[in-house]
Amino acid sequence: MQSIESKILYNDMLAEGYFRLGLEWKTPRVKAGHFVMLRVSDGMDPLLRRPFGVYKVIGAKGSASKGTGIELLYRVVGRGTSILSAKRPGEVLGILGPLGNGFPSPRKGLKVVMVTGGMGIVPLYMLASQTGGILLFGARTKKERFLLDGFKGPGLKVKTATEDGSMGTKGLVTALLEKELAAGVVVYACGPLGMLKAVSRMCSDAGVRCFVSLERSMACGIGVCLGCAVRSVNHDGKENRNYKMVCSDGPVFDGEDIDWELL
Amino acid sequence: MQSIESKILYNDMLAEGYFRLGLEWKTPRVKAGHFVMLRVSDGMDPLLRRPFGVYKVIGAKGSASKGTGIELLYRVVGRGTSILSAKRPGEVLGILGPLGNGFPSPRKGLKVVMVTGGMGIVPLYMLASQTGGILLFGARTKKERFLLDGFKGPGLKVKTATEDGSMGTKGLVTALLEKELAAGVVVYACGPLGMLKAVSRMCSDAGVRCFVSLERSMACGIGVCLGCAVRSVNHDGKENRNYKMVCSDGPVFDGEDIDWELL
Amino acid sequence: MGTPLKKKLPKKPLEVTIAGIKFRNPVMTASGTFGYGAEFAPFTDIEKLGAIVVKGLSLYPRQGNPGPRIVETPCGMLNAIGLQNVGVDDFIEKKLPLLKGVRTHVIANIFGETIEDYMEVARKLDGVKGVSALEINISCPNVKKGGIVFGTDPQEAFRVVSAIRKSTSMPLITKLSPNVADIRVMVKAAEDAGTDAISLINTLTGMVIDVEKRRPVLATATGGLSGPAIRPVAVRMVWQAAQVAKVPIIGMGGIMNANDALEFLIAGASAVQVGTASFIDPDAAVKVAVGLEEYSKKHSVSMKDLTGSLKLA
Amino acid sequence: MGTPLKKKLPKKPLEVTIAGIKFRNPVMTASGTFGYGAEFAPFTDIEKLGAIVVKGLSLYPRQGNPGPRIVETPCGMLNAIGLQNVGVDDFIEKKLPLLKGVRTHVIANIFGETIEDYMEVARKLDGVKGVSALEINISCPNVKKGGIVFGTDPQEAFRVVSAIRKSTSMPLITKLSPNVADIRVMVKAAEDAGTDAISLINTLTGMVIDVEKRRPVLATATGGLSGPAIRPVAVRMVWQAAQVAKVPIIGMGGIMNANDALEFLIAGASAVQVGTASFIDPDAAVKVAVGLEEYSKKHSVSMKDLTGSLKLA
Ligand SMILES: Cc1cc2nc3c(=O)[nH]c(=O)nc-3n(C[C@H](O)[C@H](O)[C@H](O)COP(=O)(O)OP(=O)(O)OC[C@H]3O[C@@H](n4cnc5c(N)ncnc54)[C@H](O)[C@@H]3O)c2cc1C
Ligand SMILES: Cc1cc2nc3c(=O)[nH]c(=O)nc-3n(C[C@H](O)[C@H](O)[C@H](O)COP(=O)(O)OP(=O)(O)OC[C@H]3O[C@@H](n4cnc5c(N)ncnc54)[C@H](O)[C@@H]3O)c2cc1C
Ligand SMILES: Cc1cc2nc3c(=O)[nH]c(=O)nc-3n(C[C@H](O)[C@H](O)[C@H](O)COP(=O)(O)O)c2cc1C
Ligand SMILES: Cc1cc2nc3c(=O)[nH]c(=O)nc-3n(C[C@H](O)[C@H](O)[C@H](O)COP(=O)(O)O)c2cc1C
Ligand code: FES
Ligand code: FES
Repeated sequence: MQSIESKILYNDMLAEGYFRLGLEWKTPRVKAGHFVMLRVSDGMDPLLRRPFGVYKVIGAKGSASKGTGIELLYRVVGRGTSILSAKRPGEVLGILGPLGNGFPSPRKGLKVVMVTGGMGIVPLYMLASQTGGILLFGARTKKERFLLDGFKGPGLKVKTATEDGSMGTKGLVTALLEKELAAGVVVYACGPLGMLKAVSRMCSDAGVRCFVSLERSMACGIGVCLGCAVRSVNHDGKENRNYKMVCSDGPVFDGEDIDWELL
Repeated sequence: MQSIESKILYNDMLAEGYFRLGLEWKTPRVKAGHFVMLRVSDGMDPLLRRPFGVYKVIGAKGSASKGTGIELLYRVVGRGTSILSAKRPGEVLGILGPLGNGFPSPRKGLKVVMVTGGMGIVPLYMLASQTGGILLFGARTKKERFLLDGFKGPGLKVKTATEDGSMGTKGLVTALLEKELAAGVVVYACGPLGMLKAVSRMCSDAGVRCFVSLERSMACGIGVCLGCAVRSVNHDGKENRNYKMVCSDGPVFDGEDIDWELL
Repeated sequence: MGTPLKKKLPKKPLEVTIAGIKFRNPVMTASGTFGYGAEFAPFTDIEKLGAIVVKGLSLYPRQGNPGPRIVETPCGMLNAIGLQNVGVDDFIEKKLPLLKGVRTHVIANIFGETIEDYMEVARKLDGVKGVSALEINISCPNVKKGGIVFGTDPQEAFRVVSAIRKSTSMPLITKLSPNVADIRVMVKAAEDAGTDAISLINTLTGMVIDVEKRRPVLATATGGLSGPAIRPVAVRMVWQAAQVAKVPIIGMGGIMNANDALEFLIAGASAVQVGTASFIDPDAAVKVAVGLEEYSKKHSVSMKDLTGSLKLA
Repeated sequence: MGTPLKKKLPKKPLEVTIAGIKFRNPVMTASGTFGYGAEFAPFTDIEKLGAIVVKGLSLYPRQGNPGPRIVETPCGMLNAIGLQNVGVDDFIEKKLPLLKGVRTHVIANIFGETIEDYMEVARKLDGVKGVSALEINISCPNVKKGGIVFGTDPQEAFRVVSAIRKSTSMPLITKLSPNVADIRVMVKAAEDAGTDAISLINTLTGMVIDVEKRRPVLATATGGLSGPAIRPVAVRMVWQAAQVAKVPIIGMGGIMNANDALEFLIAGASAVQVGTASFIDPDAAVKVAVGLEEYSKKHSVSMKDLTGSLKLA
């Protein structure tokens, strides 16, 4: 974990409202599923840093995580991301990271199934490149197809579902998942809350282990403000629940450990 | 008076920390001494608009004030001006203006003497181009010489004083004024408070009429917040003083009307 | 997610009635931030406003405080204008006529340093044509009582509002100060005294120090904090006030856009006032009204039904 | 303009003494914003701090509130953590040892729902090695008294501080809530009860509403406002407190940099705490200390002499 001032290498529009941001960083010891907190403005409004998953390590050879920088992929949804989108190469941003636990490596022999929706694809790029497997990509329309650009991984297969049917199967990505749930499978999911909830329940019902990467509003990113709490269920038979921090205990959780009712 | 969204035509660095900003504006009915309130940020911090004198009208022919835009000259001194300096052509800024009373035209036959210090030169560009006369330019060093670039006016004579003696007379600009104070003279001054105070007293003592352009922190620029008050003296023999608003009663005042003690 | 409160929208979904007065929409300008109204005519269509609340009026003209009177703060500003105003007589004679023919309500904000002052101002405005209601600013120190502020002591608040109630037949809005521990006590005091509506919040007291000069920036040391910085406090207080108030509430504090105004309405306000925002954009209040209309259409909900529609977990 | 208060600077111009404790500089971290201290070691040199104030401790571990617990506001944030903490026993056993050998003071922030709770926590911490002082958070509702908040009622504040005073020989800092009409009354109450120092301000109560869902953003409806938005209110309260306080004051509320910290010192604080700023820059508090050192050199003034050096017109 470091707090550094990083130079912007590039900040290119991929499609209307979608950007990829290259940030210089000498020694990013980043793992698939890690995120960073970015200071998008020097001013006091917006005040808090914004969390973004690491898309990939720049200049990394093969699957090694050493490199010269990191690339983020973000969508403009509010003030912070809008300010970010106006930044130009050469400007400097504060990065705090890498943060979080990251995805646990799949046990040998298990078949990896990744489920994503929208920007949920970000943290799975690194995972896919290491594990390969099946990527179930959910989008609203085929306009979001570019999010798949450059995805690769040992024997990686991609299946797509769009809500409007303009690419792949018409409907939700969870429909694709249905067909993949079988013994010997481990699921990794990132995307909107509703999707994660559904994925988690489906996996639970099928007895398949599933890791979800959650998002919560964050202030510190390092487990001290206690702001990003989600309730977790203890599997000790007792009604013993307590709060886990998405930033430091997560953002990746075993789907069964989350009290989805409260989210 | 208008409140418009204006496109930035240019925002060029003149020297380290000094910029000239061209703003598109179809019908700027601007008079020498007018100012505008600029919204430097879409965000809420900094919250208030910032006041800037109009340097000149862009595209104006001769001394007519019709044109296609306005040019401002500003120095980066704090957060607002620093944000402003990062803006690029094509971006849009809110302008409120033209505001204030402007300089009164000199009576026919009077010799115009202008006294400026630092950025105080801004509102005098338009005046000089119309009236000509003598411009007493005060600066810290000859590095501020560029502020004189392009100054012209019927028979305009420029005399300079620098604090470090690197250009013109060494010392304060008020020393130059000393020699110009005579019957038939009218003085226009803009610059730091200390200078204006001295100029006003000197003129008073010499029986010369003097107009000063003041600066105060402003919130509204249109006389409604009552924030930019200066105390004015009534010359009715009584101790009758009341507040004038720099934005709407000024920024140009007769030096004798200001209660300098309270500034 | 945004289930409409009612399927069928009334004919004038923006209209609200407060203290028996019909306002075309719930957006007013806040006292001290809109002059006497006419100043904004070059920049905005003041007839699109629910009401204009004018600068606080006193019995005699007041010069106000020496400068500096304002200073910017993070997402806000402090002011110490010292209630400079032309006085109630000049207002009636010179300022009010400028708004003649303008089809919007004018509310006169009033204040005094003694209860008698307040009563006298109220009496002078009683029945004046073109003034729809009085808003009583009780955030003033009572000079007779050694400077304790009317607005932070429920007994004093009760006394001043009762006295004014007897001096005028006009609708009364009592404007509360946020510098109290429990706003509900103040709401009750104003209601008991016969106010027809409550407005809140006035400014929070604050201070900025120039660390190079080691002096307060404002000549009066402290001033009133306004702007978006105070909005969360204002929304909370309006919500608390709404729990106990029987009269309508007019909410304000840091409203910059329609979204902010909606927070106040949903928290329990029947109308809102836009203050500091008018300095940054003289058209801000009208834009708020436009935004409320859009929300009303999108969600098929009237302002009346929106008031206090907050759902708790 | 910045005339030096003293020509000759003492040897350790940054050092301040509060409640008999020597701090190497007047910069502390604020409770709830710096964890239990060790979490920040990767990002900042915690030995450069005057003190670390740890997250509020209760008698038993507390789970805190359901989420969402935080929301950003203009130049600030609301939090409703619900005082989640490991409890005083686990703190002593597991968290405190992580700071062993770290040469800075650790101050334990404590709270309870009853006076007995507070006393018990204080007793457990009494004499614990590595803890230099207790900071009493009185911004908590007294469950026995029907939920009225200790920190807004001077009598309750007096009772809880007196009781703790008797339960421990440790230096006591009483942390005041800003949600009161007159902070001076609370200062007096805490002093009368035997506190060794005062710290202020805790958060202002605020609320943010999601206008699409018509629900409060925070699960608990209201939360505590912190960050630069509240700084002018905090500086004003510290200044007011300093007019009456006989014990030293520790000031906080929206401090982002050394300039902000200087406002508090000049207003009358002997030390400051940096809160929300540590979320934005984990090195913020140390940077404040560095900036104070620069100011001290530039103006040839010690922190001690700076305290309360405000000149009024
Ligand atoms: C661990 C983590 C990883 C993330 N990775 C990415 C990523 O790789 N790419 C990407 O585009 N986005 C990512 N996000 C979401 C991103 O943080 C938010 O989109 C961003 O903070 C919004 O900031 P804003 O100022 O533009 O929006 P705001 O104006 O703050 O809010 C706009 C909307 O975004 C929501 N929002 C605000 N903050 C968050 C937040 N922290 N998490 C989720 N929603 C939020 C608000 O509720 C609101 O609906 C991630 C979030 C988390 C917690
Ligand atoms: C009528 C008028 C005309 C002006 N014309 C020009 C001009 O042509 N060119 C130019 O460069 N500047 C001009 N100024 C000054 C300009 O407004 C300030 O430099 C600017 O507002 C500072 O903003 P900031 O955010 O960068 O600084 P801040 O961070 O707000 O403050 C930095 C410093 O500037 C001072 N300051 C802040 N606001 C003002 C203000 N309104 N007036 C004076 N000082 C202020 C502060 O006290 C502080 O010392 C003018 C001011 C007025 C009132
Ligand atoms: C410059 C200024 C002057 C004000 N003058 C008055 C006044 O005369 N009477 C009054 O009741 N409130 C006055 N107020 C308070 C506002 O009406 C309003 O209550 C407060 O500013 C909060 O709203 P805002 O954050 O939208 O500005 C004034 C506020 C400002 C900023
Ligand atoms: C997330 C968060 C948690 C807090 N927890 C506590 C606490 O446990 N005890 C306490 O006394 N104050 C707590 N506070 C209040 C701070 O210590 C401080 O008084 C307040 O935030 C104002 O300072 P700031 O604006 O610098 O943050 C908390 C503040 C925040 C933001
Ligand atoms: S964001 Fe602060 S604890 Fe997670
Ligand atoms: S800036 Fe508002 S009255 Fe002058």
